[in-house]
Amino acid sequence: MKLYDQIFNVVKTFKKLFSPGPVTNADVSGSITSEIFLIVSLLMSALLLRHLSILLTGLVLLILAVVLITNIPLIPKFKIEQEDSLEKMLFYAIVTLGIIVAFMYWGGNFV
Amino acid sequence: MSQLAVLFTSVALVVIGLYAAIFVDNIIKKIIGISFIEEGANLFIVGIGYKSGGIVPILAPNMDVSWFTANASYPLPYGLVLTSIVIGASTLAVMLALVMVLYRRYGTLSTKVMLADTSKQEEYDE
Amino acid sequence: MLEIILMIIIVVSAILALIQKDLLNAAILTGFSGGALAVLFQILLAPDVALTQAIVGAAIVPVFIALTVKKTQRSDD
Amino acid sequence: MNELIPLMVIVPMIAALLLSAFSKFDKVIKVLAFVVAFCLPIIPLVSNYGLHYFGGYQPVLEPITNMTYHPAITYSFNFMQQIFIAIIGLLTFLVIFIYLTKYKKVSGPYLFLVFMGTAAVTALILTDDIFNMFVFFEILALAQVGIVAASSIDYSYEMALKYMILGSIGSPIMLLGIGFLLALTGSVNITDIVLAIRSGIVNFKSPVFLISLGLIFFGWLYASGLPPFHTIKSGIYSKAEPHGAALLQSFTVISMISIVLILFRVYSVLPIFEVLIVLFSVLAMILGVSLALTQTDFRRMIGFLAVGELGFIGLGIGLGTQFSITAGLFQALNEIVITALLFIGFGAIVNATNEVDTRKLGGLLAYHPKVSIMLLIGGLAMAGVPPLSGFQSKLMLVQASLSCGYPELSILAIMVSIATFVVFVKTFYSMFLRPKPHDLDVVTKDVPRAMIFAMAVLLIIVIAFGLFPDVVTNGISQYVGGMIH
Repeated sequence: MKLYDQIFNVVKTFKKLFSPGPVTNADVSGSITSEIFLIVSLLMSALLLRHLSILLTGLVLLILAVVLITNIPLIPKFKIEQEDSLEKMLFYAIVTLGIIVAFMYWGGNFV
Repeated sequence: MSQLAVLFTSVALVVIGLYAAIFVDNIIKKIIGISFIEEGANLFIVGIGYKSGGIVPILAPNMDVSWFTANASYPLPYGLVLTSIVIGASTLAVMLALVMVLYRRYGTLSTKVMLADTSKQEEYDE
Repeated sequence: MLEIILMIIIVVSAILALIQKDLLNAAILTGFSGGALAVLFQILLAPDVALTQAIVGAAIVPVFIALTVKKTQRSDD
Repeated sequence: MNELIPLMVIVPMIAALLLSAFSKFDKVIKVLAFVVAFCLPIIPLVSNYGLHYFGGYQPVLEPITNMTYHPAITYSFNFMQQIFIAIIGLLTFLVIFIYLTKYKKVSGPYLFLVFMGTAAVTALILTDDIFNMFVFFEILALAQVGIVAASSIDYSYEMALKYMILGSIGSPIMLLGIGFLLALTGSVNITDIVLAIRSGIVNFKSPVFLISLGLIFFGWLYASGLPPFHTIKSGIYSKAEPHGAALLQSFTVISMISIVLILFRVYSVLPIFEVLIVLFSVLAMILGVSLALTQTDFRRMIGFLAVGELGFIGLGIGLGTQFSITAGLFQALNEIVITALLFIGFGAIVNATNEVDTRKLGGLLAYHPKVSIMLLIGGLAMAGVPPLSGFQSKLMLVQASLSCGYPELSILAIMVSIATFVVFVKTFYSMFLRPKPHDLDVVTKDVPRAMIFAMAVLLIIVIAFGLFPDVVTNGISQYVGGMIH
């Protein structure tokens, strides 16, 4: 029962952020799906690390699982970072450019 | 030596442009900064074709062809840069035109106001 | 030696253009940077590129920016 | 008839210029646009496969190194190019048809942008020259910005300016990457570059080569709208007119696959290349679908779904085997058709209700049964339900990732398909099935005939590809086999 309450609270905070009004069935199922989908798919893609080292994969998976599950209303936090303002978009674009170039220069030959 | 200096200048222009893209708030200055990225890329490509102590790659009628090919700089990058300069200018013009239209609506040049988040989902009650 | 001076002019006027308070000055400094770049292209054995850059970088782009500044506002705040 | 190859680019371009020149004469441009748009899908179908050297400069054999060089800009036309150009031509025809029937007074500049975009993507997929690719990539970006800015939706100018600013960071970076590649190989012809790398003239372990990959890859991320550009890409879809959005997403898909195939040919010697592509594709799949789940504006929702689907294409190409690349290209073909169908269908709903918020809609099944059934089939095809075309390509992708030894990727792909299904069913329920809210007034006028016609044509393609995938996959597979070896 405790987990259900927690998920229900998640939905309530979620609703508060985007649209006030009563919680309906479609909303609950939609937000539960998105939370679970996000957690499971991130964990699943972390599994890809096993081709590098199995020990690292276990460690990353454990840490990622703990971090994701303790922060459970993930989508609202996620969405704030993915909004439409030019500043955020430019920031992420240039950070990605920096990461790609630095990674290619120093680590491109080790994969 | 000279080629290395060209490389440094173009990297400096690109870095200045990227800095302006993140940290400068005024939209016109941001566009000016972005045009520096384009200039840096152009300068770099011209620097590739440059041959130290070479000649301009135009074959005059009284030149020996083998001497010409040994001494002329590489002309292919120059052709590319010509196109790229014109593309950069037209992009800049379109951006400035959009800025003029948007200024009439917002009355400011600040990026934080003009290009803020527009995806806010409106309030809805049943 | 000349090319080193030109490179310094390009980079310094680019930086100065971004810290001006008056946007018209920024437009003029952009023209400086573009014009110096055109001369540098000539030194780098690319006369055709230099011609195009002299027209576009030293004349057209600053005029566009100045026109935009005239249609909007001059000070940066 | 090899002479038809350049015409595929030249005809829409000349049409674009004529249309903007004669934009005063309404009748003339209507007829001209219709005729040219009708010709676009036919030209690639009657043309022969082969190469075209612009200016007639044949490849020369260098006597010292005994290698062939291509001095001319080369266009290569093969089965893969044929099918994609035919599909994009068909889509352009449908979009122009919808546009011409929707408005009494047509605008020449808008038609100019549409034809220019079509010409640019056609050239992108035909070209074998990396700088030619860059030029058309820029023209495409300008055409896309124009199509977005020409729509009368709120905040379309803002979105267009944002797209343009991000683009003017992405494309010079790509130009720098091309510059690095040029410095290393001295050529812009891709066949020559590949030859130089394969024959060991260029050291592919050198940091310059790696950096050029990083820079061109960043430009590719911008062109294809993978993260970090997924928000802007879905944004411009939602700010364009529905038929414009249908065309914009096809431009995105084609520029994505044409650039990534070039990258694959040049950089597949580096193991890190495939890692990069798979990484960003997985990110796009997760982010696209999980953000689509939270949207209430259905145009934005399809935009995010389209970005998520792009991840499948990248996944297929990132796995790097003949089967997986075939699957990725087939998925690209299906995505163009299906997403266009969805955009046009939901555009019909916007037309009828002037409302884009799914929470305020409902009960539309009774008003527009044809549109809703066709939309349902399109959504099921996107989610991968047999026997529709999305099922075939996704099945191929899952098989490919299993046979490459990455079962986690196939599980992820299946999960993303399921989540896509959830998104679609949720939206479909709230728009069509649940009782109509009281304050919603549905305009009783019919959906335009042209939209129904366009949806029906696209639906026939979806079902045909689903039932007979071999027609396409055999030819693509042969092309990919020739490209890999």
